[in-house]
Amino acid sequence: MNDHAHAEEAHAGASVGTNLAIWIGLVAITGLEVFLAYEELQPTLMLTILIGLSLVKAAMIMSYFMHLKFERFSLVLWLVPAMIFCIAMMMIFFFTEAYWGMGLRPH
Amino acid sequence: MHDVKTDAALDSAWSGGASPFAMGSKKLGMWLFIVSDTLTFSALLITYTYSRITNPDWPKPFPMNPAIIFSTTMTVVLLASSLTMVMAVMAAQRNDRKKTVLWMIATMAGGLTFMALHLREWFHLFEEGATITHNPWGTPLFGAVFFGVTGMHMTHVLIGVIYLGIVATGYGRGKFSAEDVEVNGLYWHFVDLVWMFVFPLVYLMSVKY
Amino acid sequence: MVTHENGGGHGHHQAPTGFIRKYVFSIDHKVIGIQYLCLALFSVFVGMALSALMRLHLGWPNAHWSIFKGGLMTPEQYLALMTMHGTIMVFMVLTTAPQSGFGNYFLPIQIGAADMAFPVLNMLSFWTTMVSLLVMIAAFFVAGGAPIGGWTSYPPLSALGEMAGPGQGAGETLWIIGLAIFCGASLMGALNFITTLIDLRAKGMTLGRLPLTCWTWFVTAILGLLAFGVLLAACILLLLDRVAGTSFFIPGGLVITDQVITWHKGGSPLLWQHLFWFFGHPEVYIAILPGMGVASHLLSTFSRKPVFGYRAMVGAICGIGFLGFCVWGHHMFISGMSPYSAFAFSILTMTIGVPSAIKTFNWLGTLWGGKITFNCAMLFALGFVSLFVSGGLSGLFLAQPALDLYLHDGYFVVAHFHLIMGVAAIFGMFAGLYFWFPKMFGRFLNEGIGKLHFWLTFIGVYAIFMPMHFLGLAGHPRRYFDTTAVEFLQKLQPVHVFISIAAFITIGAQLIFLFNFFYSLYAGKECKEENPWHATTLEWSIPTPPPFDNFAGVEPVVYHGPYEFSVPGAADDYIPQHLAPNLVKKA
Amino acid sequence: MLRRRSEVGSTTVALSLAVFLVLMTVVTVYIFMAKVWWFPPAITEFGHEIDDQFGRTLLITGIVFVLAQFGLAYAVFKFRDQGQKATYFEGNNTMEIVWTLATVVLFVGLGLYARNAWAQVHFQGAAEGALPIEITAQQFVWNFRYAGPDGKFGREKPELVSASTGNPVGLDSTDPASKDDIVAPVIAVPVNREIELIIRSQDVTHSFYVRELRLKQDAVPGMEIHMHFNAAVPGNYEIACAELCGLGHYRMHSMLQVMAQEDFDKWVKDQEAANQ
Repeated sequence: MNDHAHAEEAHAGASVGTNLAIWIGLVAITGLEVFLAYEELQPTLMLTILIGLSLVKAAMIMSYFMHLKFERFSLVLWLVPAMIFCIAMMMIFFFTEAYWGMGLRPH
Repeated sequence: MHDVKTDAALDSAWSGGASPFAMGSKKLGMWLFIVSDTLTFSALLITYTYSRITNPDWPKPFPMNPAIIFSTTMTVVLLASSLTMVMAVMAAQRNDRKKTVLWMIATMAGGLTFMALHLREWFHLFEEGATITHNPWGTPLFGAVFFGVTGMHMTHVLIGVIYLGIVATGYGRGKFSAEDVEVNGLYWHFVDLVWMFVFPLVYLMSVKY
Repeated sequence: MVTHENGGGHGHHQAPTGFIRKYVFSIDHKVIGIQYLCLALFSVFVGMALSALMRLHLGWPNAHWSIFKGGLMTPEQYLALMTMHGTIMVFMVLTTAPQSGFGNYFLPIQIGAADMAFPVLNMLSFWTTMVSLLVMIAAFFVAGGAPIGGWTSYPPLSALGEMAGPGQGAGETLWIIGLAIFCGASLMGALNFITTLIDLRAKGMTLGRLPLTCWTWFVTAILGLLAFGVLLAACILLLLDRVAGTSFFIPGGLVITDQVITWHKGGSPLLWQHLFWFFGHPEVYIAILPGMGVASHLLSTFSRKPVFGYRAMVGAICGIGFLGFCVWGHHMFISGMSPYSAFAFSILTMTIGVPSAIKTFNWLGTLWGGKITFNCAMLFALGFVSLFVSGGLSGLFLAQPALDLYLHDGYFVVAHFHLIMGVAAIFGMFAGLYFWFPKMFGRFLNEGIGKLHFWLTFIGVYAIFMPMHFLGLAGHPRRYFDTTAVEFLQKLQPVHVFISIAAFITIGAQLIFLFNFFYSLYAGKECKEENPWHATTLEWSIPTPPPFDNFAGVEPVVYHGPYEFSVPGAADDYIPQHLAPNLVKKA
Repeated sequence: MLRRRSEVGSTTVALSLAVFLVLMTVVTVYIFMAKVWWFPPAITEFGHEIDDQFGRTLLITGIVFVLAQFGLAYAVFKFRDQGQKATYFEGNNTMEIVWTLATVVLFVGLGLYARNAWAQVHFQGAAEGALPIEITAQQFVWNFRYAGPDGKFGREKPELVSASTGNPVGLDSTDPASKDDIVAPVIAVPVNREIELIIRSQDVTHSFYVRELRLKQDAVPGMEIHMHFNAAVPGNYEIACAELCGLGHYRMHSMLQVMAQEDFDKWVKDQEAANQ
């Protein structure tokens, strides 16, 4: 009975065409990633580019496929930062620690 | 908190008696699950990166053929299954039960193809002598990370396929609502999204030139 | 109006009739809350029995007991008791009772909902917790006994299996599996709590009108959602190290009793510590935040005054939650981590003292100018404040890495965390229990026995844990089976004797409580009123005990803030949240 | 209220609670001041600095402790239910800001102030010409290795480790640099000489802890962690293990012997003789 209430409000999503375009974009970025992998870039640079592209892909999936673009904006404001903050804290300190630990390896 | 503020406050989405994100509880719950599962996967991928930084002899065993061709195909298949899932959700919103079920079956097929390809890839690695504890190329942690992370992801795919099967059956029989299909879709896209990080980190960063 | 087909809506589900659906596999949040409380009550007595054995041994390590041949216990048995005491208390008591127990029972009622958002998930989460408890307790009965690695289970000790010591075989594996299951259960609970609070608040229940208890349950659930996911990953990795032979946490070249371990290499023991404490520090706040909520709630109710600085309190709760994710490194100052990270963690940790201080000042501000009644619930809430101050201040020593060099892994730390996250959190639970017991069971806990319980416990815990600070200052390391091998420890033995005696008295007081609990359940003074304490929040607007669907299908409307006590111009000294403004009696 | 509490009952409880809080505070403060159980005297300059910082922290926390507990005691007694009406106020923003800022300054300031001591042990390495000593922890013993006259630590191999035949750290006798290495179960150091410790572990995590040095450092397998100190007072000091390492954790004990240079030289000679 409440399907309708939700359906009216929340389902002004993207059209089939837009979704298809997003999909083609995702495949294209994947292709770009594979291409880059064979460019023998310096590892850190390559990691940065790959992660950057993956984040773009993730944003595309979340916004269109997972509909986040069409939900109330406050959801994005509320959920995503908490998660990203935690991941960022882990990355900052874990990677610092990994490099620090390298310096303490037995000779 | 006095009554002066009451009326203005009651108009806001957060004043109670409404769901402030204008989505059903199931959908919100699935989003929350996704947040927490993201952290689980992040911890695994950060462990991978940590291990890789601390082990300079990390192997790069994936040649273009078959590993990268395989895994790129897997990626495209998984992405395609996401697209069919979007179609299923859209069909469900039009209340087109038959089409919804068909699109969901297509999604399941995508998931199963992904798993089949992935297992083929695993067995290929087993043949080359790589297991969770050993591999012929370098630090044994490579196998642990590779099979650990992809195994965890594959478990999610498997659960997703089962989940799709249950919802498709239930929705076809009129037991589940369009919202259930949409929530199922969120989970499926999340599995896809995780792979968008696993693929470059695990495969593309270990390409054999 | 949004309705919710999946449970939390009003008047949707029928009360079950069969015994099993009503009391065992119930989806009623109130029954599940009580189930959680029972699980915690059982666990707390198990944990306390373990600590009694440890104290008996530590007080008189060389005594020969005629009933125990060859001494009371062996070192490995001592460490097993210690490990299981910590694990059971932290996970099965401090995480379940305040949050899943009281939160389950009262969060939906306090926000005006008929149930949690996902009743079935709620049931599942309880039974998963139950399975996890059983798996952990099973560790006592396998070959080698319970694990001896401490509740932090640092690898390689925890990752190497039997060769690292008795209990590190099957016992440790069960421990990790139990913990992983617990992660799953807590995640289910957390997402249920968050969804419930966001979606199911009654009309007018704005965020600014949420009782502080609900705020703390909410923030705790967010902490759980973010932290347990990481612990789950860590548990999976440790389990792989143990059963699949991987080496995430085990470096190469280890030698144990002259045997070279060739099958592990490349891992880092510190990685586990980071992952564990990334969860472990938020866990500390998961244990204490609900207690803070209950204390704020009761201090306001029983001093008949609004909470001093409601907004600052909410800000402090959120601030503690946020900072809780930035400070895990302070558990690792001496672990070999980067000293620069350590310094950053140190400053962040000092910062977390600020919201804690805000809360303390605001509690005093709430009492100031009030009209305080001293029933047992209020006494425990006041005890909470005192213990929170005493336990919190020693954190300022431990947060400084330079001082931590001396104090780390010693009895000073034991004193610190027992006072703040052990005893203070338990005082929060007792306060909540004395307060809500009549609503839950329709009878009052006996006040006379309750006062005896309070005084013995309050004096007892100070007598146990204050002296531990001095053991720590004298340099006593923790997790020591006995003090015979280290000379400077031997002259500290009288302190151990004192602590043990105090511990036995305090444990005795808990038996008094247990008696009171069951006595009052069946023969306590009956409570027929809806609102015996003249409190304001919604749980006091419904019959005692609450009916199956809480509000009998009528969605309540909220008109007032949660702590409208002694409002000038009103006839009564309290205005319930649901009372329409035109019904408030004028003086 | 449910039961109209008599004024007397309320007063008794309020008074008891207030008295207990005051007594508990006074006794606690007294024991801290009387130093009945306290640190042993420090034997390094760093140790004295730690003691000073401890004193500063104790002063600040002590004041907050006394004020908070006395405040609580005063409030419960003064505002007990005597039939009065509670005063209605919801808070005071000025006060909130004042005590927030005050605690920020106090707590963060204290943390920053402690930086100096931390920097001494961890940001700065050992001074030039420090005597290196390698510590290898194993379940449940400490081994201390000196490089010997050549100043070089010889090679070690895990497969050579054999505690029973007297090679607890696995010295490789084929390496000439390891010939003159001394391995001892206790650590002797000359007084007033900078010592550099290289802390390692063979099996699980242990922790090297000497009270008088005010130092504690985990020995983590797979890592070599450096520490340094300069002891100024000769004497024998106990070493205890501070990180749970298994069932023998409590008896993992050794001694730090700080001695005059000539005694140290003699000690080294004796050890060399014993090693032959």
